[in-house]
Amino acid sequence: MAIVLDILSWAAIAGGLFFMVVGAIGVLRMPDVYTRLHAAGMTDTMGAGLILIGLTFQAGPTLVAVRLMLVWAFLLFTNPISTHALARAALSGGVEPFRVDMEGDKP
Amino acid sequence: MTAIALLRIRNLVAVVMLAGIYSLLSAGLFTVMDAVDVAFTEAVVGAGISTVLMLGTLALVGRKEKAPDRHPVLPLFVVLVTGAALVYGTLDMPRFGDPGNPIHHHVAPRYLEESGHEIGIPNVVTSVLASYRGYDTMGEITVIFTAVVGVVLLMATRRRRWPGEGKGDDDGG
Amino acid sequence: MFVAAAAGIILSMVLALLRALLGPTVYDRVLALNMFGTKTVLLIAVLGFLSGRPDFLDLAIAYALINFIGTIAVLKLFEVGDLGRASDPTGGSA
Amino acid sequence: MSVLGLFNYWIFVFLMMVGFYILISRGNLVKKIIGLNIFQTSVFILYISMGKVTGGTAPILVEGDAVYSNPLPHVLILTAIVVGVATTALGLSLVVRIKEAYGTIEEDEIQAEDLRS
Amino acid sequence: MEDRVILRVGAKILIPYILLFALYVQFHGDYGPGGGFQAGVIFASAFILYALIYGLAHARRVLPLELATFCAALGVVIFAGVGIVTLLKGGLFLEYGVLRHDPVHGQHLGILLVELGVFTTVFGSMVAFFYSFAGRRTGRS
Amino acid sequence: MVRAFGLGAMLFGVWLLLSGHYTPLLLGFGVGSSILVVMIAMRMDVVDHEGVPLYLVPRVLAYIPWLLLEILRANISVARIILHPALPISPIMVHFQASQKTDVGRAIYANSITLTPGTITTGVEGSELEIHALTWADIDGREEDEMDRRVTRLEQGI
Amino acid sequence: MSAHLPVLQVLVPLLAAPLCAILRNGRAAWAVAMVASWTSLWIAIQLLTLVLANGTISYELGGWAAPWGIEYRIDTVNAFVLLIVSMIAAVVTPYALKSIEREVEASRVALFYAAFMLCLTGLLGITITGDVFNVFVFLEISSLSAYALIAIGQNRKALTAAYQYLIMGSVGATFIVIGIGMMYVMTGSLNMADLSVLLPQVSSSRTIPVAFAFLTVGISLKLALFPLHLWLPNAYTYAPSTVTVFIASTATKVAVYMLLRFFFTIFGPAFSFDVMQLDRVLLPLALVAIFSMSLVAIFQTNIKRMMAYSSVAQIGYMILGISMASVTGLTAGILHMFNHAMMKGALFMALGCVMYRVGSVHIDSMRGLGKRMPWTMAAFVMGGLSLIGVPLTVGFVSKWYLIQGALEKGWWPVAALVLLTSLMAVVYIWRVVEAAYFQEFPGDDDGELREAPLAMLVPTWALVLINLYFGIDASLTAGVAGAAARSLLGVGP
Amino acid sequence: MSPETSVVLAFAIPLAGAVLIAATGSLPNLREAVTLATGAALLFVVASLVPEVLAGARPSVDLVEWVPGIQLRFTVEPLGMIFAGVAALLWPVNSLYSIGYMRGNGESHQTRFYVFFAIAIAAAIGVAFAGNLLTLFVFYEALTLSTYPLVTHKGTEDAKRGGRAYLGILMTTSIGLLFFAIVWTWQATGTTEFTEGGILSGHLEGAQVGLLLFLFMFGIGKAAIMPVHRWLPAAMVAPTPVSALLHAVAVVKAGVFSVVKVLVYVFGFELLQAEPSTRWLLYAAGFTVIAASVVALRIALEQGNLKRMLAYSTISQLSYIVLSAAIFVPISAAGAGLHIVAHAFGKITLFFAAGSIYTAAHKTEIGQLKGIGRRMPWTMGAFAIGALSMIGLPPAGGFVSKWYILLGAFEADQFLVMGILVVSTLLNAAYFVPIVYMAFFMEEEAPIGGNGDSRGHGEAPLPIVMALSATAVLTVLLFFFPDVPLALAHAFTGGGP
Ligand code: NA
Ligand code: NA
Repeated sequence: MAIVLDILSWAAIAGGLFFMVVGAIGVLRMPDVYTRLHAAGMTDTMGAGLILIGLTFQAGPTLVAVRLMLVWAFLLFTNPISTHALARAALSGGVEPFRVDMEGDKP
Repeated sequence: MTAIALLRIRNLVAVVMLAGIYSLLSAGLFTVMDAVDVAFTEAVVGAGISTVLMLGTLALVGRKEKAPDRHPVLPLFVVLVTGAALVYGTLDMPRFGDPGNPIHHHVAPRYLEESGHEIGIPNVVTSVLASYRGYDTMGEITVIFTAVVGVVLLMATRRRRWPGEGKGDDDGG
Repeated sequence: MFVAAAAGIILSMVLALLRALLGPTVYDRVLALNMFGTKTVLLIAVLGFLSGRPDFLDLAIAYALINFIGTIAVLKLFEVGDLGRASDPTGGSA
Repeated sequence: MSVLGLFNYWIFVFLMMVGFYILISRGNLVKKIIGLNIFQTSVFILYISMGKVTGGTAPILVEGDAVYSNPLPHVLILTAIVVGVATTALGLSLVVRIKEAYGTIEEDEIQAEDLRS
Repeated sequence: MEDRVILRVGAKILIPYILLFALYVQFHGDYGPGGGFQAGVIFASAFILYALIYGLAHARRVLPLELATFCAALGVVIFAGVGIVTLLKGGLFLEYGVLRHDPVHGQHLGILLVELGVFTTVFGSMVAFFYSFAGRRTGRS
Repeated sequence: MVRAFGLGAMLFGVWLLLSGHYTPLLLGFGVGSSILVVMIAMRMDVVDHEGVPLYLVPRVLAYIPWLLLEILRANISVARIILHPALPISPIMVHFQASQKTDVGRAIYANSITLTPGTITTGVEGSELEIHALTWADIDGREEDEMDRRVTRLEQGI
Repeated sequence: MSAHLPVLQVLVPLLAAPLCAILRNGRAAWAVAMVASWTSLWIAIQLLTLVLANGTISYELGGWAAPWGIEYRIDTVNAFVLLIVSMIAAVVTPYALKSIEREVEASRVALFYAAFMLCLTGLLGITITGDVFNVFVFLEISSLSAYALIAIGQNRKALTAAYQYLIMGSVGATFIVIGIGMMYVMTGSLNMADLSVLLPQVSSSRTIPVAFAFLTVGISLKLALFPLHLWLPNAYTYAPSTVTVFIASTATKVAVYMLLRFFFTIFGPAFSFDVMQLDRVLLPLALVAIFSMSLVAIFQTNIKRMMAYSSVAQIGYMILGISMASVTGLTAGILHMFNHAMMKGALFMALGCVMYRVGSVHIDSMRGLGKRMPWTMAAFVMGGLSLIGVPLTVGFVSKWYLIQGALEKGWWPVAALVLLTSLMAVVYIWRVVEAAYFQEFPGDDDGELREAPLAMLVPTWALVLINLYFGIDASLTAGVAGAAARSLLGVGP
Repeated sequence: MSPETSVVLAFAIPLAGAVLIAATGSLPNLREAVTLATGAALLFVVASLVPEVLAGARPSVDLVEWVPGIQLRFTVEPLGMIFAGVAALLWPVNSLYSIGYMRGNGESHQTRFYVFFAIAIAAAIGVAFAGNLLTLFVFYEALTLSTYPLVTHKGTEDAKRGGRAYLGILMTTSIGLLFFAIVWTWQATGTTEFTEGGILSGHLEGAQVGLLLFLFMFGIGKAAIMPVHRWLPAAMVAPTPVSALLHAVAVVKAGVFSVVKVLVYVFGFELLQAEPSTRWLLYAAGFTVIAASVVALRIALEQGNLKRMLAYSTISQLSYIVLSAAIFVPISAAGAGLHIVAHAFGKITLFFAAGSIYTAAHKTEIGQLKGIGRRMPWTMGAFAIGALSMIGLPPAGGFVSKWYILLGAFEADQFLVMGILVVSTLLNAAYFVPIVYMAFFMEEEAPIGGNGDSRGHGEAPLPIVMALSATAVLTVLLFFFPDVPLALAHAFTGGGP
């Protein structure tokens, strides 16, 4: 049972790390702030989430686990708010969204 | 790296944010070096309040730094001398993490060994902070209170024209 | 294994830092700062396990909190130019 | 080994000096305060590194035998951090007032303004 | 101006928990990291968030600047007051042991009270700082 | 008043989760802290249907697993884009009509959209959402419609 | 309660500060400050008496024995400095009432007194403590309040002056923290008495000299020791009159005290002077400060600024005394701390009176004041005579010991330079005297310009009389200073 | 009344007078009555001390312990008694004169004048009775400062310039040199007490003695040894009563008094004679005597400013005193003591006369004095007596003192000094005699246009005439009855009368 938990835990952490690093790469690769926000979102949601879940498995059924979940809950709650605020601020700050072509105006 | 970047970047908001990152980094270092209380404080202060206050200032004073137009030779010299002195001074300092370091043998053992039954709480930092050196802490909140008095003295007044604006003002009049 | 996790987090922190340094707009820096904060939270969590004292997660919560408020403050500054005015017209203005 | 044990000190000294350099070489009043912050923070790290014991843990007592890092530097630096933020707040409020009075926060422009008036 | 529903709703839900977290940090400083200082800052940060999103005028209606500076002063009085009580009870200044018959209980009580003083001052100070900076018009509106 | 009690109870619950020290003294502090926070919250005027949407709690709990799954899927797809050597993106801004009636509902919907990588709510004007998407594919409407429906249902308790 | 006098010395003004802030009424806050400063003076007198009678007093804060807890440790040296500081505070507070009403907006007066009390708290705290880190904490209380007090001056230059002071002061404080840290890491202790025992065991290391250097530079920044004085002239010039009086008379004295404490008690004269050869650094700096700053003072047209430069020169005298590292030299240095506090206090108070009525302290504004404000200008002249070192004033006593100390060492040119700079003081004081007494009042001769209010004149003259009293009968001050010097050097009783 | 009480009273009376004068400032008559009464009281107290001192008493009073080991102390010895006696005797006379002069010329700030005058007298008494170097220095400086407002009394640009030079030179020398010398003395010997036979012997030797002597002699700028004499002509801007105070009553007398006192009680003649490095003093003083006389003569020949000429005469006469003390034998030192008195009486008469001429005729230049003796017989008669005393001819007091100086020089085989005395006497005669001749025997010149009121003036106001007659009488009396001052002078040099 412990081994199963360990494997699960490491798998989750590895997955989290994957998303985190990919998100970070995305933040570097993306062309403008709006597209970078999408990549950054990965870090906060899946990256952080999986790592925290992995750690929760390590902690077992203790208050530490509860706290780890609270951290994630907090991240999930605040991430969209700050992402939204950032995008909003960038738009009102006059940063033009990057376009691949000029015809992309209609839905 | 962050620190050096701070030298170069002239957008002050960026500088403030990088300073915030520097603060977070140092808080991380504090955690690594077992100073969780310090890390906690550095996080809420360095990355938190300081950053917010700096941003509040920038909102009032503008966000761009003028390009430096001087050749900072003297400051560089001062800094190099100071740094060299410090490095020289560290040569005979106890090695990092060395348990034989005098500071671990003179005053601290009492805190670690006795505070458990003298004070009765597990967090030794709190014991030292609030009891053994509680007086320092009283001084510390007095410092904060002093800053409040100062800031309110300076900021809680309406803007006014200065006697010096636009005419001679050498007399302090 | 925790070491590997910590290393991975630090790697992505470095990447975020790179973005913070590159900019080019302040919004990119804010984004990087925010990301950096999240990673610090995780790093602290991992470090807690690494040092065998995972009960210090309060620290992580505090970081996350400060990170959030800091980000909001920066954006507020850029959007309104003043920290004291309400973002919401229904909230009245200072 | 002997030099390696000092290496971390040198890093902090270097950081300290970067902060100090910003403080004394820059003419922008806000940037000076930021430099001061970095200078002080680096000093704090140096202190904390003094208190670290290899293999030690945070000085919050747990059951059983454990090696703890020295709590005293932590206490001192807690105080110093608070003092630092107090100084920062006061310094920034001065900067704001200077901006209002002079219309600039660049040292040389303020001096020019003082000379002119 | 656009409707900031996301921020407003988010902040409304979040603020009580931030306040609670601050008090948790305050009262668990004996057992883990934290204490009056950190708690004070976090408690204040809830008000700062409130002011950021609802505007300073709102925040000052909830907690006027005068009250914040009063808190900053009060904390010092609380801390020093504990010291004076220990003097009156025949101990040295801040010798908490004399507060109770059992010195360890006395220490406990003393630390609790002075941490309260720290909390009060720090909370009041941080709010006062923020108000002072945010409340000053730029003059370029 | 019910909301105040509800908020107090939830706060105390969080306290219990965080504390780990269940002595009378600390429990007392917990109760006191919860009451204090409720009082401040009332003074701040945040104890209303938006701040303390008690009625939504159980439904949100039911909504979350679905949302997490969505998030996972979106993450994978964005990761694919990032790791693709050509970085195949075609960013676009679109406007959506949200079907929710309340601000809380719209906020949940907008945040859900943002939480799933590939789309970000950049603005809310009345019931119209402005959304930035990473690619055309992210905004083809299937997930978003599904999400819209679920949130509206959640909001209305259907 | 007398057993608790040491802690009450600091506690009284410390509690007065929040009280002032809470009261929000200028007059009420002033009353609180009055009670606090005079109580504090009373305590300082009691403490000095006790120390002279029974020797060193130790007070363990929190009941924890040193070095585990923080200890207050009062000997002749700091008891004397406590007296200087609280005496000036007790005289300044009544003076402040009118002066501050004129120079500070009514809404800020209560907070002004809070800051003033905090500054006093900080200075007393630095002086009384026996713990090096506690020094830093109280140093910051005094510094932060001083920055704020200076910044509320009426001229916008007060702001830049305060900012400059803040930056240099903070650098100084950080250097002090670095120095303390290095001492701590080598010994594990923060207690002064403990350090003085432990440091000699490690003083051959490379760390301790560096710690010594950082502490010296850091304190010198606070002290405005030439060439680290750049913050001082503007700060003194543009601060409100009351603040200038208080800070000029006390802050630098406390910084000198810190130097004394670190050089002589903690590191010990043997290390400071034989190993570090401190005298070789201090002596030239002191001489250059005395000479160049006296010269600069001559060419000032703003009299407050003139007095500020004079202060930098006078600090040089104190440092000169210290650099002799002899009983006579130290006596001169310590005695001049007291004497300079009294004379500069009187001078700046007189200038404050001028500021109150005329609104300026430019030399042109002093014209004809000898007739218009006879008591004020007479006080200025008396203070000036003391500054010059005319007999029957305290200034003369200082010079007496200083020159004697120099001759003991065989430093003939030094003695000659001290005398030469006294003459430079004649020149700058006489510029004011001539303006006040031999030039016509420039304004309309409608007699509106009157003598300063009694509430300001009485404290001013109180200091003038102290100048005279301790110039005529210096046996008390010189006796205490001599005892302090001997205790620092560890010779005799 | 014990002698100690008298000592304290002598110092306190003028101070109390200053306070009373200030208090009665608005009532000129009362104010001046107070001045005169104070002067009389002082004279009485000081006179009461003379017999005691002659009888060998040395009353000593400790005022206060200044710093541990040093007292501010008054000790009365014969030389101090002489100086105090001169000051106490001449102050009431001078006050009388001042009343006439100040009112006659309608001077402003008269209260300030009388107040500072009284303070200056207190300071002079302090100098006279000083028991140690420090006390001497204290009152020496007090004298400088209290006379500064008197010198600059007129408040004009000229007065300010004069005052600046006065203060500048006196403070520079006293702080820069004298103070240094005192600290050095204390540091070397551990005492500053004036002691018979000196205190330095055995503590200093060789060139050090010469150097210390240099510091003392030029540090005491009031003795006006060239080249530190310049303050004296500069101070001529002051009103005449002040000049009288400077030249006769207090200031320069305090200078030479201090010089003699330092030579006798600090160095001691034995040490001075034994050390060749002290010889320079003789030459410096001799040079000053001759040089100042030559300058005075030139002023007389150019018919320049009368007071200016008198100032150079003073410089020359002061150096007589220094010169005679610098012979380092008791009898010449006694001559020096006596010459302090003689010069005081003579010079005050001369200045009174000059002021009298200014008050009555508004004349200041020597060339304007032709025939004035016929209009102002009392004034010019007194002037003639003063001139005789300066030259050193009978029946004036100057003859007696010069005689003793000559005796001393003879005893010590100082032919150089004798030569200087002879030459300077001739020079003195050469510039005084023509003035007296002009005044009495030449015809008055017609007034130059516009100077209307020079015609028809008569004698000066009565108080002035009374005062200058009194001093002239004193000058003559000193010739016939030199006993008391002579006895004191002998007493201080250790020899019998
Ligand atoms: Na998203
Ligand atoms: Na999405």
